[in-house]
Amino acid sequence: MPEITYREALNQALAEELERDDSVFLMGEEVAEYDGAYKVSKGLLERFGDRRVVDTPISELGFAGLGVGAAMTGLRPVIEFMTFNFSILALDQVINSAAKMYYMTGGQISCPMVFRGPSGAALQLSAQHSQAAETWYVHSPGIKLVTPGTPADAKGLLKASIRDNDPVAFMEGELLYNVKGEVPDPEDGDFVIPLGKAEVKREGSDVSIITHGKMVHLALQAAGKLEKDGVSAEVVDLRTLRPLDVEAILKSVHKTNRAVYLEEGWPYVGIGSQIVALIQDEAFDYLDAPVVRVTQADVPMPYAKNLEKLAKPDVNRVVAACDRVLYRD
Amino acid sequence: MPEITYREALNQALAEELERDDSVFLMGEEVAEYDGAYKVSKGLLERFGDRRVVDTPISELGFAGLGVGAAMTGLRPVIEFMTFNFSILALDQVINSAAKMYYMTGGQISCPMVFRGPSGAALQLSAQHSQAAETWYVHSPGIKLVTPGTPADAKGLLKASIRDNDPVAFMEGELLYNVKGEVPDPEDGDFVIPLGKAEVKREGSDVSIITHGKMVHLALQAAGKLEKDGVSAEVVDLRTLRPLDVEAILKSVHKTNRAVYLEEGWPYVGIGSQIVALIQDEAFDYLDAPVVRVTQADVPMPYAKNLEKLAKPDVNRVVAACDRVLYRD
Amino acid sequence: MAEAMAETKTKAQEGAQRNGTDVTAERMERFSKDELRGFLRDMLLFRRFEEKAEEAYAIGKIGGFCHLHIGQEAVALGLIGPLREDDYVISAYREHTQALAKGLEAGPVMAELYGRDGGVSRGKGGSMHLFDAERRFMGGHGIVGGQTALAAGLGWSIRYREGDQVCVCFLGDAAVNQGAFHESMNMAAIWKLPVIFVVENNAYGMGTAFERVSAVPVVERGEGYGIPTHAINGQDILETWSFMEELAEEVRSGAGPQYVDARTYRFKGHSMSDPVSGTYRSKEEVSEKKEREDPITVLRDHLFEADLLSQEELEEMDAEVRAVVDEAAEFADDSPFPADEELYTHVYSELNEHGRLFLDGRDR
Amino acid sequence: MAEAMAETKTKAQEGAQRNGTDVTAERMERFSKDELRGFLRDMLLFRRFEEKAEEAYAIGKIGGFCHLHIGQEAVALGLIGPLREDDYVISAYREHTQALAKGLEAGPVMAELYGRDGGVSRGKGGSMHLFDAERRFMGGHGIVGGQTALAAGLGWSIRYREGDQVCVCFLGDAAVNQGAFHESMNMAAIWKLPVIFVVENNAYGMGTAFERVSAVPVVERGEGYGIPTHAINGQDILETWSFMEELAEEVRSGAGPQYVDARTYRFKGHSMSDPVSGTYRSKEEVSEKKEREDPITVLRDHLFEADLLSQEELEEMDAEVRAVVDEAAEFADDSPFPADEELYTHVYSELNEHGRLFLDGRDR
Ligand SMILES: Cc1ncc(C[n+]2csc(CCOP(=O)(O)OP(=O)(O)O)c2C)c(N)n1
Ligand SMILES: Cc1ncc(C[n+]2csc(CCOP(=O)(O)OP(=O)(O)O)c2C)c(N)n1
Ligand SMILES: [Mg+2]
Ligand SMILES: [Mg+2]
Repeated sequence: MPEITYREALNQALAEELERDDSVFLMGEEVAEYDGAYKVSKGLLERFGDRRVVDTPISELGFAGLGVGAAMTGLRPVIEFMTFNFSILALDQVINSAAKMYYMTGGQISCPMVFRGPSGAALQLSAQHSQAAETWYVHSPGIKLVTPGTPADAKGLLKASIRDNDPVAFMEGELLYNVKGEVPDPEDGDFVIPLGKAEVKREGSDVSIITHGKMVHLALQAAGKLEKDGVSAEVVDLRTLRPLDVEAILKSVHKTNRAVYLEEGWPYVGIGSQIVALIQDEAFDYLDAPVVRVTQADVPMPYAKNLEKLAKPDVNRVVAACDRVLYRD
Repeated sequence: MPEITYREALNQALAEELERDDSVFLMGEEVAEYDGAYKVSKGLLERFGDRRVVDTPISELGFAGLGVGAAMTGLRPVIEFMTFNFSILALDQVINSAAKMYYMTGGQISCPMVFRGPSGAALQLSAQHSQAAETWYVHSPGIKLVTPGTPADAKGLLKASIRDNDPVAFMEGELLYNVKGEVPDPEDGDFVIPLGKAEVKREGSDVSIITHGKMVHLALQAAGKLEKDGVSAEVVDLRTLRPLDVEAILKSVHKTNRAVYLEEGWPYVGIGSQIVALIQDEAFDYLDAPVVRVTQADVPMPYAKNLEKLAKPDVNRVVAACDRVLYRD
Repeated sequence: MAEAMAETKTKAQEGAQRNGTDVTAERMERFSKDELRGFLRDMLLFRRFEEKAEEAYAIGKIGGFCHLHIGQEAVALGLIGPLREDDYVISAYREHTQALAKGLEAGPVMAELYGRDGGVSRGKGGSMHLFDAERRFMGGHGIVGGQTALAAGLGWSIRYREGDQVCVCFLGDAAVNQGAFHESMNMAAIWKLPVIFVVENNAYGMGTAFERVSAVPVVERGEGYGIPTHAINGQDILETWSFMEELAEEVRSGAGPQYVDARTYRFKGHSMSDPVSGTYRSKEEVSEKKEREDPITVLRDHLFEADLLSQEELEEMDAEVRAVVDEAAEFADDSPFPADEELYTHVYSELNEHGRLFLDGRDR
Repeated sequence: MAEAMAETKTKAQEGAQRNGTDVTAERMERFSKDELRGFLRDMLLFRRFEEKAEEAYAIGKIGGFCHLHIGQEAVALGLIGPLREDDYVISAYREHTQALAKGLEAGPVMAELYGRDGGVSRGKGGSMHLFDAERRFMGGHGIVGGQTALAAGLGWSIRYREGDQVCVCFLGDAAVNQGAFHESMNMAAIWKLPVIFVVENNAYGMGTAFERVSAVPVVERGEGYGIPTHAINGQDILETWSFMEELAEEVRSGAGPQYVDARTYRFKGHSMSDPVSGTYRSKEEVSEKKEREDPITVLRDHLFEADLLSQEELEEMDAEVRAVVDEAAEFADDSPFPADEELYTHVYSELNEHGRLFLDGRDR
């Protein structure tokens, strides 16, 4: 299989879906003439023209709402947020219009659309540009949430998201765009990964590191480190947070009896708190230790390099968390 | 002690703080000439004039931001959202400006201000007007969150919130405004309840119903019902969700060994998930059963009376949850 | 003409009010007797419908927020009536009569207010969320100003598919102070979207007079985008209907977005809990408006004067629409509440094969 | 004059460009030789500061986003220089030179870019979040348009306390498309807040030319609120400074909010990762602008022509500011990184007595 970057994988997915279905269009700041702030949409304007690939004003609330309106008529907008940090301005349209539409209309009008872009921190972007947006989205029924960590997942899941008949928030990572990985050759047919299926990114038997999005790579590093120490860690990548592959979580916990949840965002009502609650609910008797969470420090993201490093989850903290559930600390 | 309504209690708190400190002002839609959409600010315009009690355009993002700007200079704005549903439009200013300001400025500029208004569902207001906003706010460090359930708490905590030097989100309930309760007579001195202290609203020994905001009343009803059945339920009202009175939670769980979290909002990464995670972390060995959560059904709020009733937590569901942790079901 | 529209026309001033009778006569000639009587009949229907809703609210058959449109009927009928069935209409929460004007039947609309399964939105939306996808009535939205962005999307979709439909988007005067309005106007302008933004300018947003929250009149708030602006008298169906007949055609032929200040007045309180007059407007103001600017009596008097209607015919007409409304109420009453299972339907239109969508134990 | 301001003055057109030399001469007379040389010196300082930042970025001393202001110096200096120390200035993320213009010292500003404890925001804010409460430089904000609402609040506070300060709020041309701008303009208008909204119109928002995202020019986007609008040539310090001298006084005396289209140009890429020219603007365009509209050479040439400066003096001046900048970089370099404990400081300014504020186990 060819090795391509996460960025290229997204680009392939967009190109293939734009090609396949005329009702799909891509809209957002700098997506067309500039090829995307992070070059994800490179070449798409040239190939599909400005009807399908559209630059917007810096009006997140407006163009998110425009996307919802277009979706109400059966079009399939892909709305790019330059980053999900800015989507906070558009949350009303995402939650109150897109997520609730199908329900409020009694099933008459669905919103088949994708909101996508990078979420979470990159490097030294400071407090207003480093926020993991997952919790804002996943809390509300009516929307689905996809958080791919690898190029293959990015491609297969973006294609599935665009084809899904409900609004999907699709969160990428600025620090993922250059990550390389194997992705099936487009020549070998349509590569789509269904929503709702976690993937065990590494098998293990002593402890489950459950995670999503870009943290998958950190989890794998930690698992590597633990292995040297004789600990076999399993890495479960949820891939989609709604639908949530509860079976996969339980299966792994049944096997290892110990779990760590690793996420990029803040702890207070973070994704991890929900996963802890879920494991507690459905695998209480299988747990040999309380689930431990590794998250961003409960502070706004600082700019200073050293403080930022301290604020973010790192390998040592993941290893320490595993040690803790293994009572090795 | 005089019995007054929750509405009157808030009104007293506002009046006393406006009286006490010239830097306090109240701003929001309909707060002045109309006496407040829910009459919470009744008489305040007349008493304090239009410098201190100010009607705004329907510009939530704008006037929330204006409040932050004013707070940056040391004023103490009380910004009323007609309901917290509409605050979704203002979240950027609440989170990115107010909550992060003190940190981004390296401690130079704090934002001593309150965002207040009703949160959660009333009756048949349908999907866009019935959302519990707690999770959006509490997730972000830098902001405090207060959710009083009774008139006394409303008064004492609002006064503390206005005096606090950080931004405080203060969530009331439309269905609480007419609730009556004892509140110390203003003649008897300044009545302030410090943030961060939960209150046991009813003592019990078999199971802890932990909750916040308007759900306190439901919890008390459920406790009453359980009593008839020979079950002694303790009702712990958190009152403030940040700071969070962890001690009070643990104390109750240590005593009862069984807990239910009751909240108005949605389940997925709801407040309850965090409380479950916390209890798991810090009282794992004290638990005789997994904590059970009672929440809104995981759907947008329906309009139809019967469906809305089904969607909301009710006494029977709270009792059933208690039965479950008591293995009585 | 598209060009000329770039200037604001304060038709209400230059037209009917200065040399009233001439203009009215001229305008009446555009319509047949049947059409004119049809206008009256429809506005009467809207009025009686709302009165019935008010009654039903009083006895608890309707709950939640309920915003009546009484007094503003000529805006709904005149600006929707001339549209084609495949044109889009979208609005805020004060939209009952707009829904009726777009062809939704009174029965299912009333059933929606009652929260019944036979409602246009299956009882899940209620008064603020009336929808009819087939008739292209796109809601019913509760966040002030939010629908303006959706309207831009409907306009976008028309352009995308190279259609010649238009989208008429209603908003309240107070909604122009929302960021969404601003962003939507600008997007409509740069992409020349076929959207007609109609401000139903009833002079108040709840208890706040517009002039307290804007330094300039509604019509001027449309300036600064490169969009033609218009001001019309929204209380005269002859004006509103003729205006939209022309404007919709222009927009169909590519004139781009338009901004309309439709001056009107709300005869009832903001919602059911708000008194008709009191803190923010006087009894006198309301009764004067009712006396002089009731769109129904205005048209009735035109018809009486032109001998196109007798008192008796009017009474017949009223009896007929009252019967329609009674039937609608009966339909609503007879319609069952949604079944309990409906709580979990219509959350997602696609239930994915894998994973859990509901996190409350529903699909455990 | 407040009255007259209600019309848009395209000073750039009616002024300097038509009968350039006269106007320039007239304008120069307003200033002493020292003042004029001071302008040049300050703009040179800004330029050298930004060049140093660029260098420091290249070697990894500065990280994250870093938006240089090179080319726009006359806007910062001219529109901030005439202000009083107790006036407020607030801006977006392209604010280094604005901070310097408001009197912040080069060392602590550079240290902030370096993320050091000696930075103006203690290293926690970085390039996009420079603050100095004492000097009333109120940031440094990263969400496009967000600062306009904060500016309304600063203006509100001035009025509330019956002060005669003004608040100058800088925003980019692309920021006028944000809802926050719209809502803030309206609030400023209805409450007559002493806020001067200055659009630093450098013709692009990242890679998007303004005319692609607005149907009308920047100056017209200020219409429709009842706020006086102005357009000025932002490349000529004589114009920007004189303009603000007058305008600030008017606002102090109650003229209310103002809207300024300051026409300028960005000589560097949007941020460090964006090439100076390429997809959205040509090399030629940039070099022509640099040649003709560099605010520093424009002023230098005025001074040369008027014999107020020699080449030698200019070189001395440049050496002096370079020394200041080098010193600033040294200061930054010498400043320590924030101590680890600082991670948890400044989250809350009040640590309540009860309960837990941090939920990551910090205060367990
Ligand atoms: C964003 C938002 N803020 C506040 C409200 C509460 N609210 C509902 S209607 C209304 C007044 C709107 O007035 P206007 O736009 O003039 O429409 P009208 O009711 O007069 O038809 C307000 C403040 C809301 N629904 N949405
Ligand atoms: C709400 C929001 N959307 C998008 C961005 C990303 N972004 C940062 S700067 C910028 C361009 C702004 O251009 P302009 O306002 O003209 O200011 P300039 O950079 O030209 O000074 C964009 C899109 C952001 N910071 N905030
Ligand atoms: Mg109105
Ligand atoms: Mg710009």
